[in-house]
Amino acid sequence: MEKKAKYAKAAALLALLGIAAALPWLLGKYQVRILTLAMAWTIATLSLNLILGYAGQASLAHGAFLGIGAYSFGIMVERVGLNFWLSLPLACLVTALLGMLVGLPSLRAKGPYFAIVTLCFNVIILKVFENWNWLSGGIQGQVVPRPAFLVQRWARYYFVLAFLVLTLVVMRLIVKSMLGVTLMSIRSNEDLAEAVGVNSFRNKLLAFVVSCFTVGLAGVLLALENGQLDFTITNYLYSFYLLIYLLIGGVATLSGPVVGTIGLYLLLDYMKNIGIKGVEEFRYFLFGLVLVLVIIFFPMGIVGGARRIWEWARGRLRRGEAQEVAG
Amino acid sequence: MTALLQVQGLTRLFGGLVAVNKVDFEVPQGSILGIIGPNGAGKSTLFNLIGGALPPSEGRIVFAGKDITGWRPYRVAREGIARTFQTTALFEELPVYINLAIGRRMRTRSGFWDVLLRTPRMRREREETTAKVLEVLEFTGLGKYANEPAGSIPQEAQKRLAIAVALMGEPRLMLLDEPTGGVGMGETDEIIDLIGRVRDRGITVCVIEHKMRMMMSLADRMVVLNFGVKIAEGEPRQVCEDPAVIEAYLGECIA
Amino acid sequence: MSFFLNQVIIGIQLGSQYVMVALGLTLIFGILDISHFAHGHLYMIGAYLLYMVMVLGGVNYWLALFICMAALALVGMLVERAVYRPLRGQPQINTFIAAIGLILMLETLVRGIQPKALSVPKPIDKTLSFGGISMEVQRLIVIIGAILLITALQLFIKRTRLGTAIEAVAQDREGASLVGISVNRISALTFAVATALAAAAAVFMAPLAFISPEMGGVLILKAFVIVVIGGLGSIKGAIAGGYILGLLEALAIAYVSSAYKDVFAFAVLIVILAVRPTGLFRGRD
Amino acid sequence: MRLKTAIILTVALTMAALAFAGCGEKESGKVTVRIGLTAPLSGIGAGYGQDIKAGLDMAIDEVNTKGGVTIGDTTYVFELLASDDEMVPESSLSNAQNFVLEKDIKVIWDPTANTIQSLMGINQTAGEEFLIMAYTSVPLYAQAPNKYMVTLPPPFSVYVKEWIKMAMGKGWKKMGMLQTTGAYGDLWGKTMKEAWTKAGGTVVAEAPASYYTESDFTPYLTTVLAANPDVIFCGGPSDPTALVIEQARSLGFKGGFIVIDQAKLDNIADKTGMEKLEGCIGVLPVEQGAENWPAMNDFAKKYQDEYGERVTWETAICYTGFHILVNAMKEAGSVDDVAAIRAGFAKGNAAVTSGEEFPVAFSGINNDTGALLMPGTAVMVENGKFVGMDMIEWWKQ
Repeated sequence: MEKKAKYAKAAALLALLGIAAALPWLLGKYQVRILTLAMAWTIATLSLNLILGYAGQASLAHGAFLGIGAYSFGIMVERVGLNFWLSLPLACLVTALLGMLVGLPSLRAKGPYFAIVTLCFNVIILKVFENWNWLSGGIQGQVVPRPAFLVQRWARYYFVLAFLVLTLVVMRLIVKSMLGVTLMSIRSNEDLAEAVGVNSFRNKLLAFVVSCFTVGLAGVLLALENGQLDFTITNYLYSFYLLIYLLIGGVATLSGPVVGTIGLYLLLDYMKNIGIKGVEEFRYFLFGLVLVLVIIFFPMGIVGGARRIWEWARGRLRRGEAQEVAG
Repeated sequence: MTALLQVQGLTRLFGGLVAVNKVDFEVPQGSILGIIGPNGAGKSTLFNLIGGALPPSEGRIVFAGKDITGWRPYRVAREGIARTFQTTALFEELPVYINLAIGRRMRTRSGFWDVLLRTPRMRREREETTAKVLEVLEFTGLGKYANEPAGSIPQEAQKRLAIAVALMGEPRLMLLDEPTGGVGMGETDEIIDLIGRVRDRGITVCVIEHKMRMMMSLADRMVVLNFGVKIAEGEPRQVCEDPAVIEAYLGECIA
Repeated sequence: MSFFLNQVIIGIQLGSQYVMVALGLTLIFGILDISHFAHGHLYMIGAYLLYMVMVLGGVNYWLALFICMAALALVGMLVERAVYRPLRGQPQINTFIAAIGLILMLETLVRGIQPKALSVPKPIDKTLSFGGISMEVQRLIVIIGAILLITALQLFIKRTRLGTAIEAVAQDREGASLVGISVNRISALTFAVATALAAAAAVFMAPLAFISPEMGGVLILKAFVIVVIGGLGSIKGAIAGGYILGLLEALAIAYVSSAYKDVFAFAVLIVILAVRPTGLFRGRD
Repeated sequence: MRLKTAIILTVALTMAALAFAGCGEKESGKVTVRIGLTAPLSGIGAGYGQDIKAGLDMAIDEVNTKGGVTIGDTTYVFELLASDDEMVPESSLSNAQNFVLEKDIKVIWDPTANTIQSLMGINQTAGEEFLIMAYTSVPLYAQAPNKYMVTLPPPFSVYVKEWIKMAMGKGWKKMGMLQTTGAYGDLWGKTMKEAWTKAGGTVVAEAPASYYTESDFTPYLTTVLAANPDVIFCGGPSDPTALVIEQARSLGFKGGFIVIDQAKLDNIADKTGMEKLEGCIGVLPVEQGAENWPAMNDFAKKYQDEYGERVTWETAICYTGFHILVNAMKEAGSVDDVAAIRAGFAKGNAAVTSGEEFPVAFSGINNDTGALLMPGTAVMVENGKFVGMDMIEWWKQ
């Protein structure tokens, strides 16, 4: 039974991947672009999931790190003239390094205190990018040249899809390992974790740095898809959006960030372009309403809620079978 | 017998309040020490000081000949001191077996890169951890709960689980803060039995309790605290007859 | 010297506004553990209420103050009942998401009804000058109003039965329910008090600036930071934090750089939190 | 069996109805051409975006009620698709992509300086070309190396010289700067500072403020006023600019203001009253334009009737600009050949409008840069009146 379920899951995942691979040939160019962006955002949500979902530390600086990753890539490729394949990992490393510098003092604060320290950091980064025109490129922003093999829209789609799959695999490796369990122990009860020998600060810092590396990657991919950058990429509102995607999708799961990000991103885009005046004008009202309702009725997000419904249905089914046998 | 743990002149102030006042005692290797005292006597604070959760204001803590005063909790734990908390602390939403695995984490060395590259070291440690989990589940009789979230098993089993988690790191000294607190009278036997068997494994134990009767049979020696001051120390029987203790406990233990 | 003094007074006035908003936030956080990020948007609603009552309704400013406080208190209780009460017992971060949902709804709604910025006249349109310092009377109203409200809040908490009940819950939630205080009532009451404070802040501030749907967003960010810097749930902390931020901003504009004043102010706040990781006045964990 | 038939019939009918509904493309033989607008339609810049949209709506309405435009042997009518970008370049990029890839749009209006750049990055992509109708006064766009872009209002550098002449004429030498922050404000600040010091003036204090997030400018003003300036350079959106002027007067400032072109003096006067604007230098209020261009009167009245507000330059310029676009399409003989339309602006008198017929008189286009030639006029408030200078025909200088 267990093995069968495992095979079924693997088959379902493969089918999903197949569909994802086929999509560029079924959809219009615009949809391909939106999906590419949504997948890049998903990588960002996955990065937040590591530090918030598993390690339990609510970072509100991921908007800033997203922008830092994107800008460092853009600057390396366009202004410094570095090679694409060198700039990609370097940009992520720069983000991770900055994450370490921010994490070192801030991870000593806990809960809401950590959230606010990171939020303050994000505000600072936004203001610096807004006012320092040399850095942000001012009114003209920062151009991000694409390598020849990413000129086609579908090529960028597959490029981002590949990184999304890679991120999911790495996250799964981490989460299912002793490392992931250690992070969860810190989320669950930091005092106890320390008492059983877990160096909580070191583990939190590791999770934060890995998370920053990943969100930097998301920034690079967003920059590549858009081809240009401006200071708004460092907005703290993006930190809030990532939080929304994560909690609505389902925190501390791997499918939650995917479902939440792609679902909400497409929902917002759909409401904007549906062409019905009221819907377009009041799309943020509807979006807000969705947030409130989902969080009230599905505290564990869409994936958590779906799981609960599935378990409930299975429980009923089994009970039904048992009754039949008994009868 | 040499002393595994020596506490010398340990003091902790909270604002102007003295929670623990110049307490000295020793715990000999392989023994069970009972620490008793009325509510607010400073017992839990004492454990927090030894375990590193609080830095002491004054005094020294020497463990196996090493001065561990002011160490962070995880270093104290790695040195071989395990502890449980008064209000049962577990990783509640995680299954019992994962709780145990976390208790083992400090004895494993695989890190981020081992996880990404799936090194042989990680596989070996994973197997070792699994074996240890099975062994401790057996030892504490928690096998039937292995897959359930720790927060949802019965109170008494949670108490045993807390001890089991502490056991996973193969400590030399175990600090148990009210291991039977909040458990019905009829259910304490199993826990007391478990503590005895823990000692039989060669682990030195310090127990905080205020159920004095239970301590009489379990402890080799007892320390009595009142208002942060040590008022008596010695064999259980002898301590119980101490007039200062009788006064502090309002004659509770004579019965 | 008089320039410095001038900046300090303006800083205190900026701080007064922050304190009034942060106080409500810290009450709600301390007592109910809710990250009520929509508080700033209720403040914005308060300003629009003032416009309706005073400009459209033709009511006297001072009377409008009380009408707005009462009306917004009702709105606050409604928000508590409809959004936060169903979330009780859920992780704090969930209340944060709900608050963001609420923010989006309120802002879009107001903008849909009235997209343009509005302004209300000053009740006393005069400027006082003394010793090289000149300031509008309305700014004095903000400073004095804040002091009066802080005092009133202290009296309410220390001297009335309901107030003591609120403090009891803030200190020990389970204990309070044992003594027989209804958590639902306390919850509604806290929101009423906090939101009335926000309404007062809005009424005091509105004549100095203009009213727009975005006015709450900037403010709440600062108010939240203040609450955390002060120590979550700490009234003293919110007061100190509010005035500190106001002064920091006013002085940063004058002596550091006006474009980078937020960078400076927020950097100082980070340093404060790095030194005291649980706020100036130790709040709840 | 009967049920099945009924179902099939219903489905068929519904689909037919839907198909017809979707066929709005060709009503009575006319082909609809869609024009895109990406602008802030919600949020802080909403008022601005709505003004732009109003101008386009009015022009399109006018063209369509006249029966459309005949080019070759086809008659075209127009439809405006407006999408909100909240002034975020990433959103405007997405809007443009949606217009071009989904809606087959060839002409997109964009009225914010920081979002235009993102459109310039994609509008020359082979097979996905589109024409940018850029409503921006940032001078670098008026010289932008983009094949498919047309800019509408005069570049702001036009005003600088005149304004300085006016201010220096008053004997003002010391300037305090309190313009909006961000890239646009910085550009303005830099241009102004350079020209001012070059003309012999000094900048005594600089305290730029974010006009989009600040609601109280007093701490900035006290900082600037501490240096005793003769004139304050300020401006951003109109509402906060009005507040800056009002608060400066409350603090006892008696000198003048130089207000950047984004802020509208008439809107500011509505808030503060003319008295406080004494000595204020800026761009000619739109209705004063009627002195030179009589059609402005009718247009302003029509706008007032329809929208219940005073008309703005944005509305008038975009209204006229749309007619120029239609002329260019006529000259090009195409509504979808982007290169031809762009070339059409320079053909015949496509980009020349008369003040008798249109609220704004354009004198053509600079075919190299794509800048439409509209004169700018600087004014100053003196004795409670807008005292205008001559129109500046900057392309002749």
